[in-house]
Amino acid sequence: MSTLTEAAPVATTEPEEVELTYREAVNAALEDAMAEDPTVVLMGEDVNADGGVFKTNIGLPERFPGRVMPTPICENGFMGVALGMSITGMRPIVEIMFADFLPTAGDAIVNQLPKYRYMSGGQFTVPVTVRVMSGGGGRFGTQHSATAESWYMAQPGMRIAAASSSQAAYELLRASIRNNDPVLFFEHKALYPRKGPVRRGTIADVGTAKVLREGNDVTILATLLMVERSLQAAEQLAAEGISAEVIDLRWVRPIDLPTIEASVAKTGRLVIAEEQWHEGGWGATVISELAMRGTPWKSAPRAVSLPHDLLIPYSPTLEDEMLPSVDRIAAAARESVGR
Amino acid sequence: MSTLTEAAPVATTEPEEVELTYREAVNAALEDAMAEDPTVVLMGEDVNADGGVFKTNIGLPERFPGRVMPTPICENGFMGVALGMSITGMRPIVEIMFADFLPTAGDAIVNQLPKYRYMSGGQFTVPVTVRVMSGGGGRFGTQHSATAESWYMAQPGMRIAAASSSQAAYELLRASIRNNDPVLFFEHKALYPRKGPVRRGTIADVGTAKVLREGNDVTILATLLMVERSLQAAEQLAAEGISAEVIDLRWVRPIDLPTIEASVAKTGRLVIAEEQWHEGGWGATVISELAMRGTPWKSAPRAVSLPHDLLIPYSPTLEDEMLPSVDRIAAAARESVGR
Amino acid sequence: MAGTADSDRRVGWYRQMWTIRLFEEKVQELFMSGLIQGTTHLCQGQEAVSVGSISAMQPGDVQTNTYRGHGEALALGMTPETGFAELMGRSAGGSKGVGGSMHFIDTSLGNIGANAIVGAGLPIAVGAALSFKLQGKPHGALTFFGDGATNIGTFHEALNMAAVWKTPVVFIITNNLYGEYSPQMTTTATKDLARRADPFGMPGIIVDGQDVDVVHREVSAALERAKAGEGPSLLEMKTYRYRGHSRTDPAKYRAPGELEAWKLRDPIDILGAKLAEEGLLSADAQQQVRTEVQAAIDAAAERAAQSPVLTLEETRQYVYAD
Amino acid sequence: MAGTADSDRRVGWYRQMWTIRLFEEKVQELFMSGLIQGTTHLCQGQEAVSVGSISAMQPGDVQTNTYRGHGEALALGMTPETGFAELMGRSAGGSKGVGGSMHFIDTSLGNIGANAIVGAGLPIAVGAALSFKLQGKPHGALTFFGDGATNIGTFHEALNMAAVWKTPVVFIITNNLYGEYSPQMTTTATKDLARRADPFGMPGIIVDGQDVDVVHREVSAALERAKAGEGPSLLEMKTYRYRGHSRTDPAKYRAPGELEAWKLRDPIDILGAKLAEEGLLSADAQQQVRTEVQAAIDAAAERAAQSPVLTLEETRQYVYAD
Ligand SMILES: Cc1ncc(C[n+]2csc(CCOP(=O)(O)OP(=O)(O)O)c2C)c(N)n1
Ligand SMILES: Cc1ncc(C[n+]2csc(CCOP(=O)(O)OP(=O)(O)O)c2C)c(N)n1
Ligand SMILES: [Mg+2]
Ligand SMILES: [Mg+2]
Repeated sequence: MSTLTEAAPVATTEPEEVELTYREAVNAALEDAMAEDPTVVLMGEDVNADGGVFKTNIGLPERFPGRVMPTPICENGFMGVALGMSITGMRPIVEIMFADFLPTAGDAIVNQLPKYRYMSGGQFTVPVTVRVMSGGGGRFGTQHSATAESWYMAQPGMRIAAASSSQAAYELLRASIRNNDPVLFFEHKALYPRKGPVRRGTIADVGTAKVLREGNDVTILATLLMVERSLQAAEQLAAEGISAEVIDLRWVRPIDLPTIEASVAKTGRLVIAEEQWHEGGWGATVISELAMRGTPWKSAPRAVSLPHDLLIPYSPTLEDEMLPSVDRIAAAARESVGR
Repeated sequence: MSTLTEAAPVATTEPEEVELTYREAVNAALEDAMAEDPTVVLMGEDVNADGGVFKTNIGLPERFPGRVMPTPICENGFMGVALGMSITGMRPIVEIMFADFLPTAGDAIVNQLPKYRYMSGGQFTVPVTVRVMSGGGGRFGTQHSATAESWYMAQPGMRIAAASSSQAAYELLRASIRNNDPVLFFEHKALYPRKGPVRRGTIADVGTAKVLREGNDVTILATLLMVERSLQAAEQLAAEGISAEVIDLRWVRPIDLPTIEASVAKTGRLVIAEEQWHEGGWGATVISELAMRGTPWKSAPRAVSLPHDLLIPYSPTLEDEMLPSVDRIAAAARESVGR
Repeated sequence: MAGTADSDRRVGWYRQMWTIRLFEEKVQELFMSGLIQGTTHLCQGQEAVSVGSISAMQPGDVQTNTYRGHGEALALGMTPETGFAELMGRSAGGSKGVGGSMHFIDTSLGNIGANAIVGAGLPIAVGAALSFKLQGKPHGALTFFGDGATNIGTFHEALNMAAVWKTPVVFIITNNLYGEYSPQMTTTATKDLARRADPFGMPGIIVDGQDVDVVHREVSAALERAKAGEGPSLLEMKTYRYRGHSRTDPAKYRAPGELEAWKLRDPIDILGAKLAEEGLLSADAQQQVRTEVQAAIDAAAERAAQSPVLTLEETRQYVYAD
Repeated sequence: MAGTADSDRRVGWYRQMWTIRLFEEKVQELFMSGLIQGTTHLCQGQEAVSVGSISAMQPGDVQTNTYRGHGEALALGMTPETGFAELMGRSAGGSKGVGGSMHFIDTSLGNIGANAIVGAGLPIAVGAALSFKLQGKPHGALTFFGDGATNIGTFHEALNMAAVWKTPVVFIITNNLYGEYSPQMTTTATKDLARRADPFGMPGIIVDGQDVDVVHREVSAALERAKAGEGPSLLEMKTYRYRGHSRTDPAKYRAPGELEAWKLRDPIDILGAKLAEEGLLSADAQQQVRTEVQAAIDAAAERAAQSPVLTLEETRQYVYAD
């Protein structure tokens, strides 16, 4: 018995330019992946009902009968099931309704998915994609508002993607599903209604960040919702004569240091925009890696993060204050150029 | 019903200088804490049998009948039980046999312990101490060798201690148990047989790092087993005329930046010695925080970590190569001073 | 003695059930008007479970519940104003507005946890019960959770620990037939969830969750047994939620007529009919109760809206105790 | 047909059981001499469970097991040399020496996982079985785990999923009465663990784990049922481990005489007695088997020690496939 998913894609998606919401882009990626490869299945709590809890799965149960599988509420259990499927010829996509539930599946995520191939001396491939609905701003309270994108970044054997736009959602999700190793794929709840152009059929490279706006004075590096806010901050800054380069990190593991370094070599300044606490996150890791490479800063790097030692409140006004805002990002960039 | 553990300590331990192994120091801290406060209990798998799996609990079941409680194998479940005990008048210590099992209790660690007080608007205190047996070098393979000290460092609401010596084990564990918030307390398996002086009765401050050896040329910052190796490296370096300052971080959350900054202000150089991957760890966070404060490095900071994108193997020779060695730490320090 | 409730108490239950029902209706209304944001999980239809169970508690007893916990919180004595203030994110909220709909908590009333994570409340209740036992206190704990929660590992872990240690805890399944959008039988290999008690040598009892008298009697008996050292029980309340799972759920997955059929056995109606028949509360008096409760609810919502919001800095004290 | 094994196969089982027994004895010896490091969890006494169960598998079937998985691995056909090489950390090991004692794996033999985390193997086996079902493949899965593992959440979650989806999987509890140092009844609210099948509407069968014929018959029948679409089963093998939990455990927690009593029903002796009585393998021939196996084991250990160790860089390819 080979454990490789041998089924080559049976179809390819014709390249096509469309305008989609982020939610529709996720849906399109799922649809195209399932159409191309019959071993792809989607599983998780309520994935089949009413388009799924965040309406990303509309139409899929009808188009792919039996391949959109609702599970009982048991994240660790069904993540293990997905692993078992992945080493016996299938390519499961697992949906985790809120990023905060990842620790419920903690053992599967830390000790099983990323280590299963290794423990066997390379006998397995584990093509499991975990789709994670993440992020704050929804007034869901402190147990339902994490982005969680950095929680498992230390672990070799797994990759982590984070989508900031419709195009990113489409092509990163396609890449995650295609990949033969486990991938945690992060979607941001606040982005679902956003609209943007999508080139259907594109599959992203694994591990490359993307420069979304060029600039010379300061680099702003962000993920998920913070990318949008960074682009808005860059607009503000441009009006003030500050030229900001905005990079979407896209992969929290592996981190694309060359792209970041090239940008910082040009600007000499870095602002991290992160919807997470700074401790233990990708932002700290990026700054550390640059520091260890002896980056000659024009001014010290900065991070706009969740406020230290506070938790995410329900209270709407307080939650808004808690999350990094366009203004805070712009202010950090301004400070970094000395204004 | 008040949820504060109101029972004031009923006894205090007389200060006493003794020579103890690290294992005995843990035992002494448990014993003194249980003797002083009748609400303290110790629970976990096999904690009562034969001194516990790592023989840290010898004599406790006999001295404190009914207060050393074996649990079924269900980390998430018994961590939740400990939480329930902590908010109804007790002060439980939970033993996690291998750090790698922390994710099995993932939800309790991420969503319950650190958030329980907060979600209630401050009505609870949650004095739970989680003792974690951690670290590599035991030939336990890839699912039993993590230190895990940084896995939960991002989470406000919880504190994290890591003990590097008999004295540290004693006084940090006492502090962890006394603390009215949840604490993850890390012990290193390889250190259990080490002997050292212990001042019984001492209770550490929360959040302070400790300079163990003074030096002027380079600062080496470490936790757990890496502290011992850093001290050995400092000896080597001293013989070569390089004066290394060695700091034991002791608290991964909160990080004692003032102590680290003061040292780096003097030496201008920093080597992180960490038994973890650099991504997402306290080492990266420390370097990032220093960089953000505009630390004027004499040479770029360095990290001696687990090799990037490799996992911890069983094979003894390979495992030894995997873990940061005295030589690698010394080499990094040498490089940092330009030798 | 377990299970007998005097007339006055039962009239009080009637009022409590209306309070819960109308509180939840008001929540829905305030959502529509934007005064409450985020999500909410309403419990209309399940009032007998909350009131019948909570009324079995004695001073010092505690309970944990879930994101669908407004009913239990109100039955424990939380004022509607406190609840509305929490939902509006105000400092007069039980959790100062930082908790929200999923975290109505009041330790002084024995409400030691409303959890947004499925299954997380069970071990916590076992821990509280164990703690009472170890400290020699005469108290017990209830824990409320849904049918869907009986599929997650902590359910099994909690029942096993409670049985091994004989902790004074009662497990209460509010079986409303659905876990979110999933009908019980699509996710659960057991129709009668009470059966899940059997492997732990624990009584598993099916209870008519629409009849508050029955609920009260069974929970009282189970809690007495538990406190007497005879071990925990698993009670399955057969009931139904009138609304969708959460604010955004139109509940399209229901079989036609299902909701209507359940409404024929509405828990408030059932108690009301008995009270009328027994001459304890006439139909007119019942109407009067409803009107009073509605007025109180409306006034409570208005007062709650006057409460200030904390500053972010003020929330810092809720993160750490030390 | 399920459950009938011809004479040759049974003679083969006898040899396999000795192979497992003597392999484990050799492991202990090599530990003492320092050629093997770390920890190990030996399975002497449990050979009938491994051999009787594994022999019920058909080509294409798979299984998952645990850190105490040498018996299953050998029964599946792993050579002792491969096992010793793994234990010595050599590249000739089944997992190239990076896995160690707790991870004897060989996908070509259907050994798709030996897990060091209690309970982790169960959902993985359910997933493999589900995958066979979805792909229309005629295969099934076994999963081995201990009595202690029946207290962890994944046990409950896996049984529920398997029952809801009717996946072709057989759950095999190797009940050796202890989870590490803890006697079953101190941690487990059920004496007969087979009873834990009931809430899932699944057969729960107590099996004499000392008699390889009985084990084979019951597992064969359960696997046939599962593959025929009749759903999973839970089999409780009553057995005993002769050694302590792991290398460092002197097993002081045992009741006096307990080990000796179990040895009176040694699984190898039981099969040996039957084979002698049935005229299939005389006492002398049995002695001969043992001698041959011992020689093969010794030679295998020597050959294994000749295998090189990988470089750390060579292990990189085992981390990622892409
Ligand atoms: C661990 C976890 N997984 C998933 C969810 C999302 N979720 C919230 S409620 C719910 C359904 C629970 O159903 P049930 O236990 O029957 O309770 P009910 O909502 O019917 O009261 C789910 C899946 C969660 N909160 N926690
Ligand atoms: C999640 C988890 N918790 C704890 C352990 C430590 N541990 C290893 S084996 C074991 C006992 C398991 O007992 P049982 O399931 O009866 O299997 P046996 O060892 O008897 O074969 C424990 C607690 C672990 N490996 N994984
Ligand atoms: Mg329900
Ligand atoms: Mg056992």
